[in-house]
Amino acid sequence: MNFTLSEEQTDLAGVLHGFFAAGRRDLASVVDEVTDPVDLVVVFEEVGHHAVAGPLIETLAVVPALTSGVGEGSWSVAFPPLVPHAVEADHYLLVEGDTLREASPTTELSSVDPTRRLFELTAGPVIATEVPTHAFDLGVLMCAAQLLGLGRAMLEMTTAHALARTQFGKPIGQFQAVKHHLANVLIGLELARPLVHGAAVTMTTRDISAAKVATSDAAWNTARIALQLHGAIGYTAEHELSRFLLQTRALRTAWGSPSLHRARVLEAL
Amino acid sequence: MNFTLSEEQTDLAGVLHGFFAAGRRDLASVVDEVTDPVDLVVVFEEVGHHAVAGPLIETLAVVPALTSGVGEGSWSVAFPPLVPHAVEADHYLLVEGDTLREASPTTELSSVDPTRRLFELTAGPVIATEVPTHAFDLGVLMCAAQLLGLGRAMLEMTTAHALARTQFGKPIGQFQAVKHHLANVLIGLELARPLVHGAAVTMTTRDISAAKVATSDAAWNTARIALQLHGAIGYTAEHELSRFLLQTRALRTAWGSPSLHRARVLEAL
Amino acid sequence: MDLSLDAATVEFQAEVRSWLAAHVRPLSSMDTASGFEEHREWERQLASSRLSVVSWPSEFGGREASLLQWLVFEEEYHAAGAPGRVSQNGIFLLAPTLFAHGTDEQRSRILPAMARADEVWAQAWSEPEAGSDLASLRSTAVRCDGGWLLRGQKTWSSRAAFADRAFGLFRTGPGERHRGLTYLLFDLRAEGVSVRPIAQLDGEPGFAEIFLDDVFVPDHDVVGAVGDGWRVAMSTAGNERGLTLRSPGRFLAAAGRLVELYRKNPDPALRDRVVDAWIGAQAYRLHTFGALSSPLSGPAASVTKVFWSELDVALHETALDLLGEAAPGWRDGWLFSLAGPIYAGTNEIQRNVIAERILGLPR
Amino acid sequence: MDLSLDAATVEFQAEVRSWLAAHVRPLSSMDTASGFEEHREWERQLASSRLSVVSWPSEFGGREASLLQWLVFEEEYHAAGAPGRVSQNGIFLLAPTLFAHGTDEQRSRILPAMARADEVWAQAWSEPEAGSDLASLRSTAVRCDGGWLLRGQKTWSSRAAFADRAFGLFRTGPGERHRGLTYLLFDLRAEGVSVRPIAQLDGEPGFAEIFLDDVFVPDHDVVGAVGDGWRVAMSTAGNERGLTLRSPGRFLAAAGRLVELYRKNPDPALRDRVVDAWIGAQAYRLHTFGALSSPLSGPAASVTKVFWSELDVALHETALDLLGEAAPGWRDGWLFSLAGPIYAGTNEIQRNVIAERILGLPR
Repeated sequence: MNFTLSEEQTDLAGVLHGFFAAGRRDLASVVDEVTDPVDLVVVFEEVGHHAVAGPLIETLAVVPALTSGVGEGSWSVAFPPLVPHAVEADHYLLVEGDTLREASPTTELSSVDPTRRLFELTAGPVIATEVPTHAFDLGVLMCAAQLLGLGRAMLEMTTAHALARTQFGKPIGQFQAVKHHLANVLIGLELARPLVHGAAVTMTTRDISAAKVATSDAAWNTARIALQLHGAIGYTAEHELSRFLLQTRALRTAWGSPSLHRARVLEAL
Repeated sequence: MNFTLSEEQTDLAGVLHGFFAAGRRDLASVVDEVTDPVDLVVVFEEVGHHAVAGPLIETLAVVPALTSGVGEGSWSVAFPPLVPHAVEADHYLLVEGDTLREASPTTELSSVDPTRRLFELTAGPVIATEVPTHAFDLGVLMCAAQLLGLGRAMLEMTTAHALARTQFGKPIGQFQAVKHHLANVLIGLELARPLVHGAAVTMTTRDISAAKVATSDAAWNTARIALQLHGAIGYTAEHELSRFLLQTRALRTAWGSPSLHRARVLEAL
Repeated sequence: MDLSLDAATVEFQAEVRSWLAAHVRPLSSMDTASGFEEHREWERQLASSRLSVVSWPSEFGGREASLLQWLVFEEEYHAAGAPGRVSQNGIFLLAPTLFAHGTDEQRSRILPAMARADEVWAQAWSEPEAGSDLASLRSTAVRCDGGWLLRGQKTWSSRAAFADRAFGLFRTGPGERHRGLTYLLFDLRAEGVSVRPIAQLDGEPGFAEIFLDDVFVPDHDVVGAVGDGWRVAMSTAGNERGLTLRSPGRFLAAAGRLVELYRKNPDPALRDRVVDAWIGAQAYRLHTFGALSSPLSGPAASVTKVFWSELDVALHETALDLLGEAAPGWRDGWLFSLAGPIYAGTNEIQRNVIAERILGLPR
Repeated sequence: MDLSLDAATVEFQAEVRSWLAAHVRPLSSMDTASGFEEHREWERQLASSRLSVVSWPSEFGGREASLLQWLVFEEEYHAAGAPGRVSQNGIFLLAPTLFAHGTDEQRSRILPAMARADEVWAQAWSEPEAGSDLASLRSTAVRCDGGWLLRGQKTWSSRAAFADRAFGLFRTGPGERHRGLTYLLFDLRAEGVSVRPIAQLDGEPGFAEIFLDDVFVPDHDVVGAVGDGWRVAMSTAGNERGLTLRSPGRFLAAAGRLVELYRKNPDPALRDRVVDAWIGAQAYRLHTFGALSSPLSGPAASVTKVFWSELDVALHETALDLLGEAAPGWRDGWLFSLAGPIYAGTNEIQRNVIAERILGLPR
């Protein structure tokens, strides 16, 4: 029993934080070889922490688990009916039951997050007829990790705002209502994190779905409170909160809605 | 359109308030002739306001609607499966489908509220084979009215407590967390009341069930906040809050749980 | 107690319903230049049938409808899926102030043009350092020959990107916080005005910043007495928080759509949230009927403001949870709902008001 | 990251499990005189197999179990449906204080008797005018020959109706609020002590008031330095809020029972609340495993206190909503859960602590 990140994992998080903070986005160059689920969780928590856009879950975690030797560029994959559509990418795959196929995008769908364009897919040639079952779960878990990072970032920016913004002659962070909102946000995120790490260790469907449920609720609750405490400025596309908020709302129901994952947890109990 | 209580109805509420406040409980002597649903709602809101115990809903509203010429004493009635058991009374009735029967109590069940003893019934002789359908709905509506009154009373006593009780050198009502808790309680109760009054006017299943759902949630939320703000003293049987809290918890699921009534609302939409 | 409609109201309801059935059509977003003009055109169509401001006196373009009839109009309007009202800020925020505090000259000059959408009004309350705390406003109006010169910056001004005129509070004299403020009207195309649109979450400029550099306002565009602006603005602020800003019809229509959506995408775990949205809309409707006979106080308007804004968010969140990432037909309403708990006084401020002014808890 | 149990822990787990399987039996409520004695007897049985205080040093009756083994013990204990611990206040509140601040003499005199339940301890923190605000205590201890004389009133003292001894803070010197307090132990049967039981919501006397009228306490029953009581009490207050008061095993067992209950009374509208109870218990369990390698700070204990207390209420509320008014087997746990957000520092106080001491918001 040693339920903490290793020094290497903590270092990896630090490196990625600096990398993203410097504006770099060519993630594949840094984490090409990462396959251990706990390491991947560390990576995707930082992806969320900086609201990095693009089909990274698919390209870096799911597609490498589905099939070896995929080509360059970004990849997206749909698992209907659980994940009915794909996000914009260079290449598309489709998993139907045990069959993995190439696919191409057709209709674009209205997306909650405009930076996450959604497409329906049409099936192409078969690539494989045995699909590793953990590929989908890996996508769910990375989505949970990303939500955790998004939540953490929004808590950080809202705490900073509450210290800086004054109203009625004092920082809004001095109002008890603001304190209690942010305390609740912290509690939600703090207790969601061990579920994500635990699921990366066990990789059971039960634990992965539980992590997705908890992070979806904790991160979205964080987004709502962040918006409320930022006030009108948070409602503008110019404020960075908007990117975090819209991405959180999209990922909350991506890779299966909270309701779907609660059903999976109950089934596994 | 005139969606306010009449002067007579407001007066009735005032008379009952004084009556209960004076410790009197022989309600039948005052409201024997009341059959109009709006008048009955006024009566039962005051019954709740003083946490008056006993099978009053059954004796004063439901049984008179079920059958004429019932005898003296208190009455209780079960409508399985919606209301599977009866509360303690002098006489018992049982409605199965369209059949109304006499009944007798058998096993006592463990009750959430010890002042509301619950019994399983065994069927006796048939009294009638056509049961007025609104009798059950009348019971639900009176239960909603009673919950509203319970909620109002708990808000009043908690507001008084928040003004009187000091901690850290000021009345606890000055803390923003306390203010926001009580504001939320007030909003919930304030918006539940028109549903109760509206349902008394229309007497539709949809509106009655909606009123029961809203009052169950508003009153129970009030009880929770009342207990939280009273602190340990509210947790004692010696404080009057305990009577209100336990009765509210019992009535929340009496006459059909919130879930059952939400199902009825959806069906009627 | 009586929930029935009188004969005149039933007749009015029928007229509105058939007019809307004949005229409602989808318009582009009012936060684009062309969509704004489409919405102005729609307002003119309403006005030509005397349906743009039904509760106003006839002389200003109304038909003296009762409050009940106005509620009925709103229920029909939203049930028909009719367009958002680009004139909303003027009709619901400025007009009540003019009725209460304006001069006859102001009313006859301003209201008919507002009713026909010849002039569309923007609100200019907020400033960068004053969000919930309106009393800390800094923009000034300095006396000049025949009027006033405005200087300063307003922000979160809704509709200002394309509107014609705006109303706001300016500091005209000494005095701390609430004192020395004056309620003024100004032209958004006047010399010295720069408008910088602000993109909202949906990417469209629903808000703007307004920079004012010695903008002239003639004396006849002062509303109420000089220095009395706080009282003038606050006396109708309940309108923004309460009844007139968000009519129950809007939520009833949205709750009805949510029930339909649920029937197409049934997920029993979300059933309660769907039903609660309908119950909430119905509660707000009946509560409003109750307010017809005993009008709401200012603090009571805080109760409804918190209620409808939270109802609106919960309702739209439920739709998104039913639909997932691809939520056609719900995204705009959802984004709009998220602003509800923030604007017109944040819900935190409203809860303070409820606790202090209704429950009597100490400040 | 590694969630597996070492061989010694697996062996310990097996021993605990089979012992419990052989010994667990239902007892009467510990809030009745006879039930209290039944619980004392149960504690003695545990102690005779060195299972009453597994993490303590052997010399005091423990077996020096690791924190992980203690967690495993608790999971097994609750999974087996074993009785509530009548010695809880002593073991979880007083003992950590004695380990940190007591003398060798105090430890060897008090701890073995506590482990065997020969002495059952009650806490005496609260006073009528000091609920969350412990620093405003008024009861005094006045110096006398060979010790101190206690005077004043304590309340909400859990277990005091039937316990043997109690611990609390008393004012021994001048000084505002936190200053001049001393941590003292006293005998509940000493001359000058009157105990008045207070009936809880369930009607049983889980609490009592303690009236103290010149009650003698010898010098050897002062814990830590005279006047240093606040620091002594607070240094282990995290124990009450955090890990040691409510072990995850308790919630895992209750969540498991809730899932079973749901399977027997399935109501899909309540499914999410059932699943969330299980997820919450599992989150708390894993969070606690994380704390094994990096112990929780005091403020971090506030995070878990709010979390478990709200989880416990939500879990029991869900059971009651599934069952309705007749809720055999759930009522006691539900009533107990309602106290969670209040005692050991209300959740309102905890949220202040979290905001100020973890997030750094201004006081």
